[in-house]
Amino acid sequence: MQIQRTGDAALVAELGTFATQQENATWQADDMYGNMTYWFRLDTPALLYPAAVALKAKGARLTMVSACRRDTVGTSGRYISYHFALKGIVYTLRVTLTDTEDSTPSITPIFANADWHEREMIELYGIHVTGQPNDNRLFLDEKLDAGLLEGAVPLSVMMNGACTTDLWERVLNGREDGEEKK
Amino acid sequence: MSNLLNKLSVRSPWLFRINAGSCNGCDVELATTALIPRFDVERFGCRYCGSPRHADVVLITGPVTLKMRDKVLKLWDEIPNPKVTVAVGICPISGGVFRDSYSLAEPLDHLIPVDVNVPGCPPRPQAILEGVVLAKKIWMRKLGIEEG
Amino acid sequence: MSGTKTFSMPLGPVHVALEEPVYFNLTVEGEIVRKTHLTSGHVHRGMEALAMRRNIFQNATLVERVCSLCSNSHSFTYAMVVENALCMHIPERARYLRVIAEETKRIASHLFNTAIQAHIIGFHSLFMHVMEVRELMQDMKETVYGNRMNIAANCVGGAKQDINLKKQEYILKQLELIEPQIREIQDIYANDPMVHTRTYGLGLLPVDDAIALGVVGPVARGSGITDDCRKDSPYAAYGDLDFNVITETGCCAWSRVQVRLRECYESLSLIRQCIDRMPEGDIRAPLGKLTVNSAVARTEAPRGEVFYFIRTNGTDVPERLKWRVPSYMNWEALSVMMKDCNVADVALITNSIDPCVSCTER
Amino acid sequence: MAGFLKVLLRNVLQGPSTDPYPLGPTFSPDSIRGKVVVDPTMCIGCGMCVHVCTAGAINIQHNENGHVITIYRNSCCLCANCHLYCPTGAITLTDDWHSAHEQAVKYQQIEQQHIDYEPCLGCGTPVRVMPLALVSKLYAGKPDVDPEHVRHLCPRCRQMEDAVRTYNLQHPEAPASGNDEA
Repeated sequence: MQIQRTGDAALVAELGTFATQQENATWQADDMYGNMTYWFRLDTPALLYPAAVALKAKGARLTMVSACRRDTVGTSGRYISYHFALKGIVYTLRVTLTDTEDSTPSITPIFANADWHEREMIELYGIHVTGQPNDNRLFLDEKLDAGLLEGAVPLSVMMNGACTTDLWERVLNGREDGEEKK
Repeated sequence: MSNLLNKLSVRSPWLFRINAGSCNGCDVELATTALIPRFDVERFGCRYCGSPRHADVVLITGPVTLKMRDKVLKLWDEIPNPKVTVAVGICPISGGVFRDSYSLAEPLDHLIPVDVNVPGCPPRPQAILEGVVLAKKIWMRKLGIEEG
Repeated sequence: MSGTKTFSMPLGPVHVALEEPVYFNLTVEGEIVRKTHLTSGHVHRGMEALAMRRNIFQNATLVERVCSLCSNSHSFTYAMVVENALCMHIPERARYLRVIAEETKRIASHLFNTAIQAHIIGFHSLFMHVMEVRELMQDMKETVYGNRMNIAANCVGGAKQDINLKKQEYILKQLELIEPQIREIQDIYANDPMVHTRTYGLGLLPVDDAIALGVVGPVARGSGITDDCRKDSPYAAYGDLDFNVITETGCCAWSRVQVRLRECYESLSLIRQCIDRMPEGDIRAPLGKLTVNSAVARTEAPRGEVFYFIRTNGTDVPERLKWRVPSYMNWEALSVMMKDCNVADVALITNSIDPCVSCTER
Repeated sequence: MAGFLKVLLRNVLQGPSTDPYPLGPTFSPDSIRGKVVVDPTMCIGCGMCVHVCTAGAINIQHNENGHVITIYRNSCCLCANCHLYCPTGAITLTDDWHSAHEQAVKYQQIEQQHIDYEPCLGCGTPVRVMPLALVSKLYAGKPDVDPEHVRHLCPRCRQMEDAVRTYNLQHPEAPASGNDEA
């Protein structure tokens, strides 16, 4: 019953030309329903732009961009995954940022819906996106610092523990403190 | 004179709701309770109003995000006294599943005095109705009138 | 009014016509909207950061609280992405159970959006009627799953609870009750002069713009784009079930509501097929091996495609969990739809994309 | 307009659809997830529920004489994860959905069970008496085992007895004082 659904061979080959330098730079995996996903580790962030142009030419749609926190990925470097969908198949381009190449090109000119994703990346992760003109905050309150999830601040400090600090103490003592505030 | 007004107004507390960053669950259930004939909160003389200045009972949903905090306080401040505050859902009561997030302010009762809690995720409309009935009782107590 | 002077008009964040806190800054010229600027973030709860501090079992519940209207789609896609990362195969019966939960939520969600449209138009009796019909679905969720909104149907590896024969009969009975009512509602929304005049041709999103902006779900299908994850990359039991992808070509608010209501018929049929064909057996598979892996998963939620990305590092706390909700893609389309519309139509157009602020802001 | 007039007319004929609650009975299915309760005869204090609870609503405190499990209803999001993953089936959800309460009793909305330990029949160390149902299941195929006796043993004494029984060994002297692992 199960049918294997694979991607566009020409497109996979073309995207493969942008991912050649690292070991295991391209790989593929399917889920239990036979839907294939393709992954490409791009050689340099700058290659994102031509790769996006190739995907656009085939009629792909940008579905999501996910950035990673520097503190959790360790030595492998910080990467950003750009997920595209074409005819039900997901292609993921992975851009690795290094100390010398710490910015990624904006692909908003190619995919209009990249705008929000890129702004979110700037806001929550403090990633430089060259050519992204819109610097309005998307989600974060002005009281919070940009690049919040980047993890420069230790998590325990960043997360305000307002709710938990004394919750269990109160619960276990059955404390009634509703009245005193009125 | 004011006593007479108080006595007359007991039959019709006006409700106002504030979404302080809720996931919609409690909000939708509030809308269901308020607006559809099945649960019909108007049976108790309660009615939803669009302006905080008319309100007597305020229902607050959501875990109070930093961005909503000042807005919630401002709206709450505009409601004339005596008012009754109802926290709907576990989020405003204790932070619920979102507690410890960087983007939340404090639980509601650290910010303003809360009178009634209706826990649940979300509470079913019947439970919200119980909360509203309880809130009405407290409101009458605050006005110095016993339920007759 | 002179009509030449523009001024800016704030709308929200707490506004009667808007269900959720969102803040519009409209540049208007007389009654006509020239530019829309949107400020969001009131519902930003920092959920992705939370998800990276909780384990994979806790996250199934956490993501369900992204939004209560499409709650099931989140736990569904989340469970799928974890299963992909752990290379798990879920039992056959669980695949059908998942579809039943998803389609039940879809009908309730579509009816809610449709009802709110009547509310904004000011057709209150229709609003109340649709909401009362939706109550049948709510009762069904409460009876089968135990909660009216967050039904907690999915867990990593399968379904949380089974649907026994008695519950199956109950579901079929409820569907029997609701189907004629939905047909009636669809007819009213299609032909009632009040609804038609107010919504037909309103909030136009031409096909080219829809493609450029990458809109998903009923917004895309209302503009004639045949795009549905359930067909493109079948998951759960969708590959074995018969259903049609509904499209309309009007590109307007009316078309989008028609897509939603007609989709309800497909959902009804899907639930019936599931109950009919569901095999006996386990409903949960044991957990796979936690390794270092990346995976993606996507499903078709009531509002469109939900996309999840996970990266695991061998522990039961994900290194990265990221999701993108359908409304995230559809918000920007509002600036196209609202171009030169009347101020009075802003709420109606906003509602036509079935916006979900809490989804978008997480 | 005719379409809706038909609906209106029918609704008028049907009469009010209002649920009489709270002045009368209401629709309330058995399967409703209302309140979490703990069965003290089954809870072994393993902490699985704490591990899977998203809202952090469960607290287990161990002391030398037993453990206390507390569930704070004002944090509980009723997801039933604890029920699903509880290895002994000690946690269930009732259909009691009446939850509204005044602020004064906010911290008293708890489910709390004290589970007392009893001395091990072998060595005397305080030990959690195993739930009878669990023991019966574990020793289902062994009619020579007395479940009532086995459930009052500490894990080490139980292992010892199992070994003695399995290999028909001479029963060694039970350790005089407690064991280190327990």
